[in-house]
Amino acid sequence: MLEMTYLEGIRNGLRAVMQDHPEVVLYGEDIGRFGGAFKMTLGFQEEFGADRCFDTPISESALFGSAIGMATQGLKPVVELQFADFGTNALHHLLNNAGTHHYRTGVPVPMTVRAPCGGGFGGGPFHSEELESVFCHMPGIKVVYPAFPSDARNLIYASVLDPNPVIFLENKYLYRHVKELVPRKVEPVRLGAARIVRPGQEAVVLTYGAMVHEAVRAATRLSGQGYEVMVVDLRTLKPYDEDAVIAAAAATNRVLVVHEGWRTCGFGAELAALVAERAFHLLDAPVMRLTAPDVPVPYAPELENAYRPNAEKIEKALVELIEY
Amino acid sequence: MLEMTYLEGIRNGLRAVMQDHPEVVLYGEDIGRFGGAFKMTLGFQEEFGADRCFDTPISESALFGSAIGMATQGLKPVVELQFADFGTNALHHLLNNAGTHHYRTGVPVPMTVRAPCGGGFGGGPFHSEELESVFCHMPGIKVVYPAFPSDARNLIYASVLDPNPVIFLENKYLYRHVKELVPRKVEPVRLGAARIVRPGQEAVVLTYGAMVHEAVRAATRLSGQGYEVMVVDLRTLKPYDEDAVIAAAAATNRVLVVHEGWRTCGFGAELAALVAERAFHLLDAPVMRLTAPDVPVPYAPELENAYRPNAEKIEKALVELIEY
Amino acid sequence: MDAVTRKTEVAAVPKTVWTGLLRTMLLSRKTEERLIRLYHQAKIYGGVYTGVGQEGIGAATTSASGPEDLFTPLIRNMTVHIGRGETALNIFRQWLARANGPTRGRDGNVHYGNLKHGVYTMISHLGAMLPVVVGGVMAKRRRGLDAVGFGYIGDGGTSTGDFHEAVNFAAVYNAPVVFVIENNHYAYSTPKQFQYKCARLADRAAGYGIEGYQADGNDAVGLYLFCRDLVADLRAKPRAVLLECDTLRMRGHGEHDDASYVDRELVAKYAARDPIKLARERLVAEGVVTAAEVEEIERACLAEVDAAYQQALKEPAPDPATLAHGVYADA
Amino acid sequence: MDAVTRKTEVAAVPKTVWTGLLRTMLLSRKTEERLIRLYHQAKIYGGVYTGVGQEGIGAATTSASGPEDLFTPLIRNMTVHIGRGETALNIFRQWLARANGPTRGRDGNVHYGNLKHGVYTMISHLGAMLPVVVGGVMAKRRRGLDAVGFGYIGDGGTSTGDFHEAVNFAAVYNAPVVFVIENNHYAYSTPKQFQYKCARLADRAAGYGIEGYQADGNDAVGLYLFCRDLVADLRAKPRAVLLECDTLRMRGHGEHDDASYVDRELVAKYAARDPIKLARERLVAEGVVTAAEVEEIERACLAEVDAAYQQALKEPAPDPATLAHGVYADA
Ligand SMILES: Cc1ncc(C[n+]2csc(CCOP(=O)(O)OP(=O)(O)O)c2C)c(N)n1
Ligand SMILES: Cc1ncc(C[n+]2csc(CCOP(=O)(O)OP(=O)(O)O)c2C)c(N)n1
Ligand SMILES: [Mg+2]
Ligand SMILES: [Mg+2]
Repeated sequence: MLEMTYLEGIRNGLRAVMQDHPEVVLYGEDIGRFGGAFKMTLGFQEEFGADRCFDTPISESALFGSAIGMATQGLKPVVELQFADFGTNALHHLLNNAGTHHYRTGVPVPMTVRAPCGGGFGGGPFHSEELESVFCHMPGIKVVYPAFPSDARNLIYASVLDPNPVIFLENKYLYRHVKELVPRKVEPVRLGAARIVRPGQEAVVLTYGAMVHEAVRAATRLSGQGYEVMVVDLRTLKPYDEDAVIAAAAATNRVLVVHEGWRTCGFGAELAALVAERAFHLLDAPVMRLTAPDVPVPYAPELENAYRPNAEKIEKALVELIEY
Repeated sequence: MLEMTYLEGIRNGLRAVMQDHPEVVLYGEDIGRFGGAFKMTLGFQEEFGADRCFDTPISESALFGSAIGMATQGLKPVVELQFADFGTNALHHLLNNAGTHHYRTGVPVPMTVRAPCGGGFGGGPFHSEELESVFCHMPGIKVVYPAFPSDARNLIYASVLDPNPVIFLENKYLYRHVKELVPRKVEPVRLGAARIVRPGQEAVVLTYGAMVHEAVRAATRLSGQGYEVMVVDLRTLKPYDEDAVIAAAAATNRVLVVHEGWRTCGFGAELAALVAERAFHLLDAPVMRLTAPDVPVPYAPELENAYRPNAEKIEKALVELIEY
Repeated sequence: MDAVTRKTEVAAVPKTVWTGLLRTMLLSRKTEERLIRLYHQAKIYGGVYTGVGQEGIGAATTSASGPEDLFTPLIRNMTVHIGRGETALNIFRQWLARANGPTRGRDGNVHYGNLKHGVYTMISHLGAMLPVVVGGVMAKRRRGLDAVGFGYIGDGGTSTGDFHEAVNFAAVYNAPVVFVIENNHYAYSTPKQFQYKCARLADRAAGYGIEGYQADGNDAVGLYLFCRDLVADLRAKPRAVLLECDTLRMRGHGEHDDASYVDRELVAKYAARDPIKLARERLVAEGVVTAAEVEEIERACLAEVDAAYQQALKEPAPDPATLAHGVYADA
Repeated sequence: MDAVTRKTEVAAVPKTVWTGLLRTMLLSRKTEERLIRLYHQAKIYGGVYTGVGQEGIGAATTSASGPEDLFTPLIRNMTVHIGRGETALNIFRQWLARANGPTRGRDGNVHYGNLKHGVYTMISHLGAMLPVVVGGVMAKRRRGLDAVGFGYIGDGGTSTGDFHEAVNFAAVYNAPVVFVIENNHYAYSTPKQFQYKCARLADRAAGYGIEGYQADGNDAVGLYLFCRDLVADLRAKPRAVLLECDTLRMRGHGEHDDASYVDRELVAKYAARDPIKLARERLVAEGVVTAAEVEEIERACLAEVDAAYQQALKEPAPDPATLAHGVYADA
């Protein structure tokens, strides 16, 4: 076992998939010699050559578009967005071309977009966005969002090899804030499987990304008060593990959905809608959503703390839900 | 009263707001002399001059970005997307700049983006998209989506004058398929108010755009079978009329959400989640969603008919809901 | 170096190149003429968009291409599909939205391709196919394949951010891609002076540090000779280039559009320089084909169109039960 | 016409222009030096990004501007803010995320502006502010106001689609906007040869049918003289132009970055040509200001920085209860 941060987990998985599969190439802004804004690919250019890990102009459209071209000609490109926020410059490639290509032509597009996202560190409105709901709305795209170093490692490996376009969301706050002992070798995983991070029967928190850790913290505190709360980490958001969601609702009868992105049309709405439709008869209380408000991500810590869900807010919501 | 199609309703409202407000300018691809791909602005360049209605290069980023510039310097720009689908080329301007500008700087951005959307006419995957959920996820943006000529007329007028960025969604199928007698003069309306299009107590269909008409058709048929179904037209999707949604749920205890866009993270998920949270105790059945599947909008009529919700499918879903 | 026609070289080219060039243009013209008729008989679902008058560009570029080359054609480029081996039958299957057509009815009209021929299936978003061909060529070359790319774009499409990013990207990596600008003077109804202010779009090249050429897009023979040499040069010394081809769209933007906004003098001028007419006259005059041979090709094209349409008509439409099949590729 | 320095003209310029130019650069430098210190003392939340070494460009362009002109500065452009009237106090309020700062703590660091000064608040997406200044200028001119726009962009930012669309858009409508390319040789860590292949970014101009100029961005005096004339010309004959200014970023991309990837010789070369040093020496040499006067300005700037920081420190942070206020403007 090796101790790894979340960032190291991803780096380790990326390096492994590059070692095992010569058709994997990485590119993006500053990822070559510099190793990227977060130093994810530090040393990769030396190890794999500038042919397989290289810097690009600041051209998100060209990044996405060229990846479609590469993925349909025998490579497995992995594109790094410096921040997920810059993905909105060129969504048309993902929505219209990458996501529809197999459906239209029968030719798969095995490309991966790595997108560092989320807030909690003073990134302000343009370096903290959570865009999973937008990505998940696109047919033909898979969306992966790990919360733990081991999952991050295994899921990046699987994402790069998946024959479909995958948006791999990386929570920047977790990069250096989470550590875990991880087996030496990448383990095979399938995209689309949720995981029960913590068992419990009073209620379930359905969540992903940084909020998994906040939910666990909240659940741990509530445990002291005699409430056992289940925490489910979705891990893959598209396609997501509907059965695990329903099973969790069935086991707890009370569902709280938590994410750090915006409320209206957020991914939490999808989860809540699914529960409301498929688990209606199982519920003892309304499905609650705890999300960021519909407000640009503010910079000042006073405001961002108010903006972002955290363990305290989750605990409060859970108490309300359990006592409903 | 004048008889107007949906398209004529919008045109009439646009012309009125241009006549009444010299600071309103229109621009977009082919909207000048040619009058636009759908002939919405036919005659406008003659009437208002090439200064106030003009053609642009094919540059969606420049369209959105320049509109932000104009809107903050005393004009009220109205930008036409030739098809809503091309909005994904430049969402960063709407999400990051237009939508956050007032929050960050205190300076409002009274711009309107007109976006013809929706399918049902063989437009295929790139000319039929429904992107309301993506737009509604963005803080600081308003999203309007009329279903009737009179609403279209009044709402475009109000949207152009609203001090916030408004995405005005126009359903292409309705352009020439819906007619209505409309008062001679534009009526003042406020954005954000839903409307009960048809009363009923067995169930409610929450919907908007083209699906309002399909829902009314379904409800009319069910009326013959003794079921009275309410149909609510949201009209504004962001911010939407939460109270009207809850009131409708309270009045009927059975809710069906319908839209022609994709299911996962669609706007219907938001409506269902709201109902599940705020009207849980009022419900006699699960909140159901009837939407397009998560599939690129197919071209062949055989496929698109299977893809797109319609009166028959709504009727079937309502029967299931009512008999739950 | 400018794309001037080089008379003496014509005879030195294998005859099959010229007959192929003529066939590509003629089969395209006959197919599109049939589609136009079908549109006006309300037998096509949705719109009809053709490349009538612009056939020379796709025909010349594909004639000059090699087996590993990649193409991103747009709505005026039926000759790219045909030049790379697409059959009239598959084209009618596409336009009639048949279950066994290139997109199986999932997309319509011009939105088809065939990667076995190196031809991508366009999305509508203008400019968006250009980085795709750049990436495709980069990938093939990394795999040791001698690929050159051809990315087609209209005068209007050059105003998109994607055009800029793709050309710059290719320039930086010396990806051998020919960005073929088909300057037909209009983007839908918008004349070129509302699209750009420079005199020649080829002048964009300098700003990317690449070569820019202007050519007569209606002179398919001259354009072929030019492209043949250019492509050989790109294989020897990989790099991106811009090639602006002058032409005119001889129909409306689509068949729903009467194009009454187009300058009539311009239409007359280009009608007199129809690419098929020009090539035919020149090749007959140079003695590489006879008039009778060309007529025979024309007859064969028409027969292929007839047969293809009749056959496609008989074939099944997609089964609604397959609506959601294959959104994802199986992992 | 090239942006050559024109010695004889210096004396003819009102002295207040030169003292203003010096003050703008000095106040910016002193403010940024303080911010750098604060960053390394962990007294700034988030990153610190400065324009140290690039002060000449914003100072010269704003000195040459008029009251109705519009600006979209980026992260290297503190001199644009100061040149247009922003106070050190407001700048520290912004960096300390105070409730009464320009963005009231809702955004941080370089993301501020003041439309009363004609200065837009940048978003991070590179290139995205350029169409904004184009639209702003078009609007003001429609309202009869004599506005010229200044859109700033880095060498890296020129690779964005937005750069292209904005320049082309302005060119087509003859919107009088100066696209100021601050070519500091690097985009974050990426050297310019991975950003573009042309020799001079000013060569992009031809492809837009506009004029392109190259200037020494570290020679603020020469750049002022050039811009003064250019701006006068744009007012007389409105049109878009490209102005590429050569310079070097003298710190890391941000203070977290040691910039060890930057060529040391380049750093030495530009260190010797520090814009403040050059302007100071030149203006003293030409006799328009005395060394003592410059020292006085410098002292005043430092005092302003001290006072501003102390004052901002005392001011309140935003109230969390206001988190959701003003997402929408009231209808
Ligand atoms: C990004 C984008 N915006 C708008 C459109 C709508 N549109 C389709 S064709 C067209 C005109 C294209 O003109 P041009 O590029 O000159 O090609 P041509 O039709 O003349 O061959 C427009 C505006 C589009 N397809 N893509
Ligand atoms: C569209 C976009 N992509 C990526 C980034 C991330 N990013 C921020 S600054 C920067 C480098 C900018 O380089 P340049 O334009 O040369 O400006 P400089 O920092 O040198 O002044 C990058 C890649 C961004 N801000 N916007
Ligand atoms: Mg054209
Ligand atoms: Mg730079």
